[in-house]
Amino acid sequence: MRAVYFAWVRERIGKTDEELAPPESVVSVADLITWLSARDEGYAYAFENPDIIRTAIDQNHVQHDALIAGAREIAFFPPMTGG
Amino acid sequence: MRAVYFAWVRERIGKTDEELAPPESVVSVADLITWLSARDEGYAYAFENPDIIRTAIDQNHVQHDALIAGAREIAFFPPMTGG
Amino acid sequence: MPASPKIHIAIQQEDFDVAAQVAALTQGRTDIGAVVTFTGLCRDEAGTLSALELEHYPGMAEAEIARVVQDAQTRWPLMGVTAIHRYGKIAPGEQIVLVIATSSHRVAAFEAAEFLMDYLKSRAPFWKKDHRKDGAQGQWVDAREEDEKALGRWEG
Amino acid sequence: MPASPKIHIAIQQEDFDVAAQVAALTQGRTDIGAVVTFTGLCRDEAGTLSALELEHYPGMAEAEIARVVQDAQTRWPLMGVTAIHRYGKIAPGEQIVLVIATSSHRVAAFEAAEFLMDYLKSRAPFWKKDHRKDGAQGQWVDAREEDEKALGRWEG
Repeated sequence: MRAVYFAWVRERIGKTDEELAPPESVVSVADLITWLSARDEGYAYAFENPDIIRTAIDQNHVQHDALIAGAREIAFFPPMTGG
Repeated sequence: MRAVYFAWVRERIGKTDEELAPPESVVSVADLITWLSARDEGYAYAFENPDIIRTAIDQNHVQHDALIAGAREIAFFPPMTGG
Repeated sequence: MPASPKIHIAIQQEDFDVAAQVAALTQGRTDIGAVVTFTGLCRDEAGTLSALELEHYPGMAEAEIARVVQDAQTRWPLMGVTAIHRYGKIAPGEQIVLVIATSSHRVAAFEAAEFLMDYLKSRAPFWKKDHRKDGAQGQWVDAREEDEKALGRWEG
Repeated sequence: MPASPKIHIAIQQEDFDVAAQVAALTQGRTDIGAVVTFTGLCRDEAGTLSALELEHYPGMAEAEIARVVQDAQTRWPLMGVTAIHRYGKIAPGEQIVLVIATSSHRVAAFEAAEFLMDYLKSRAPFWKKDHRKDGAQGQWVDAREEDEKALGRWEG
């Protein structure tokens, strides 16, 4: 599964994207955030306030309780500020 | 006092404007409409449904109970259809 | 202190250039965040209309639009307002009316433009007559009840 | 039967020409009564901002805007919709975003344009970073609670 990061999530993690291979116990977006947060300080900082992190699976907005099974691309980003 | 007419009010009366010298008993816009309606068939037709006639005194919208004393220009027209 | 808003009001027979009017409000400025334009066009009513004829009350039309623009300025923080209304004969596809509102934020610009259009429709002294392709006598367009109702949202 | 609406969606680095975009929707047609445009410009924040930097999620940005445009078409009888959003570095006074909605009547065109802008603000994957004239590090713009609330009027 490919993870992509945008805006300050990208800056805090220090990369634009990466391949992820989470263990089977990671089933939801929320699980994935918890799992990533434990990796290092950058991830922990990016996800320090998980409630405000927005996520998309295969370019569709999803909530944190969405299941990640079958996802090809999962995106993490701050609240959008377009327009 | 100058009277000016627009749209189908103008067409029914058959003129764009005229000088009016109503008697002293004509004090309000409503009185003026009643007085004009008695003039001939064209006026009667123009004012047959007085409720829908809009009026302006010196280029400000007024209601039919407005007093005409001091008016230099009084306008009669149908509901507006601008824009 | 904010500069006073740039206001342009015109009642004219000739066509107008929307882009030039927008540029007149925005050029050389870096404080505007939102530009809303409304352009009203002459519809051919499924091919039945040959032209619209717009009559107006000279003097009062300008004065009434100026009053409504003034009112809009007290309701929203506007940086500029343009209101142009044509009169005379207008063919299908041609432009009839233009309203532009500029502000720092989008809600003010949108609401002011809608407010101005609602008032232009029902309070500015203009009257439309339909000319039909079948040659029948021109008909004065009836005022639409929805247009009168639309004013309700800005009152009270 | 009405022709299907003309839709143009673009995510691009280069500037856009509002007049050309309006012409693309209206030229040669005589059934459009109302054209509403919204143009979002880069403000200099009282002279403190040197540029905005706009990051986006390629692919999803286009897809998300297409979904919102589709939704607008089911809500209002639209004849055309244009939505253009720029990315990259944008200087004060420059254009950022354009929405155009055309319809036979003004209410549909106004509401659709507002709806599209409300969704672009809070649902399209774009992020703004301020670059300051004083050389301080760029700051990501915080989402405004009003923008999130603005969506409420279109729901339920």
